[in-house]
Amino acid sequence: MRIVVQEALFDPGAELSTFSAAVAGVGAVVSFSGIVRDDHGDLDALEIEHYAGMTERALSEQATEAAAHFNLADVLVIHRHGRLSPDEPIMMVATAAAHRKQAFAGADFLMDYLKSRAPFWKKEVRAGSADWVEAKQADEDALAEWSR
Amino acid sequence: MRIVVQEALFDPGAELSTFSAAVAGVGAVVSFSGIVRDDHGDLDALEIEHYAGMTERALSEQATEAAAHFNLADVLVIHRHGRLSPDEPIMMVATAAAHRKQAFAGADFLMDYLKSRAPFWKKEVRAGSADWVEAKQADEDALAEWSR
Amino acid sequence: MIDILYFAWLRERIGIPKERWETEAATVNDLVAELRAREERYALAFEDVSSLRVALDQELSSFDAPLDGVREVAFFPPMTGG
Amino acid sequence: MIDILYFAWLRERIGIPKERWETEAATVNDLVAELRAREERYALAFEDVSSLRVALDQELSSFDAPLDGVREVAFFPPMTGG
Repeated sequence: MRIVVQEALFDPGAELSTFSAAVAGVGAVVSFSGIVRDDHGDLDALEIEHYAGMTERALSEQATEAAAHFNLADVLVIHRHGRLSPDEPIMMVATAAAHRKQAFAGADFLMDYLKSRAPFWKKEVRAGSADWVEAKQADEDALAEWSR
Repeated sequence: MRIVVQEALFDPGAELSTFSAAVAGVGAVVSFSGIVRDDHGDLDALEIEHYAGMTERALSEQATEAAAHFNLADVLVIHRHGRLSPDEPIMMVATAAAHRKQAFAGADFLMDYLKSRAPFWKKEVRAGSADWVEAKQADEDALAEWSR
Repeated sequence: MIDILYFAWLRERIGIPKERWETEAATVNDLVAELRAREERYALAFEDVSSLRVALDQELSSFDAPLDGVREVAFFPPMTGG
Repeated sequence: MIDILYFAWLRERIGIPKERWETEAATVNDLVAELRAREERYALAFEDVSSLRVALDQELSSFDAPLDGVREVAFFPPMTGG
């Protein structure tokens, strides 16, 4: 299991290669990567604040829980903080499991967790404005689905 | 959209990098890659037969349908045929969408389709035996879930 | 004349991947009945069509589908891709 | 003495990321009441606690949780990671 919280840029493809090589023979690997969107062509940067003391521990706990629950052979979580430019990767999750449905569900669940429970806050910086991104009810609902 | 049916080995990480670069700014990218499993340590090779005339066209149709249904900005499908060794990648699917749930659902659906409807047949070659892999009812059921 | 293709264990049981066949069969089921009557290996291969799938001109179809204008019929076991 | 941490717009409104605070508050809600009473900027920042989250010693918690033995309290808006 590898949990990384960093400012530096990373390459999701290269990370997937490393992750896959380490779990060779496991059968199914699912990855998710999120990219900084600039829907209106006016975004200067995305600033991500995090709770340094809590982040890695909270992510590790959640990844461990997900691994047990979904029978994952391995989990990778990378999440950036600091100042990001449009089109840069923000974060990625990768899961490996014997069966594809487990790998899919594990990655999907970890994303729902990251959206609503990992201590990160995003601010969109544009010319003349800087706005904190508001949490979405849909993300809360998505997470609640897993406990149904 | 890129649909590839090939004998040659490929690198899922490198393919993810290429795919992600082409959809920069789309927001969410999900990939699935399947690896040749050797659960009992006695597999010499996995032989994959396919229906050459039908495969690429069937995959393209399905990818187009999935793209429309799940609002995917782009789809990648790579599937190998011929003789594969344990731990080699068999196939991969990648999807890009504005929202993560769409990217997850699109990739999950395409995998269910590939398992039960794409014209590939697997044979496991071991010392002294060669057995066609039997289709699983669970795979049929998984595909049926999407039409509920 | 139609082309008939066989895949996976069906190809191995029949012993050839492809053949041309002169037929007046109206449906896939009629064609299967013709093939069964040809030789023991066909009779065995097509013993249980519920374990087989069929594609007409490279589109998945069903055993009661008509063969009007069809040029290529493929028989195979359930697919195991992915 | 406890450490109190603020993140995102809460940090900006209060104007500092962290402070030490002497308190006898029994619960998070009691602590919030103390902070509100301090200054206008705290009163405004904590106006609607339903829009806030709290972590005690780096574990997500609730506003009615006791503060016994807690050394670090963090207040922040709903998270927006991923």
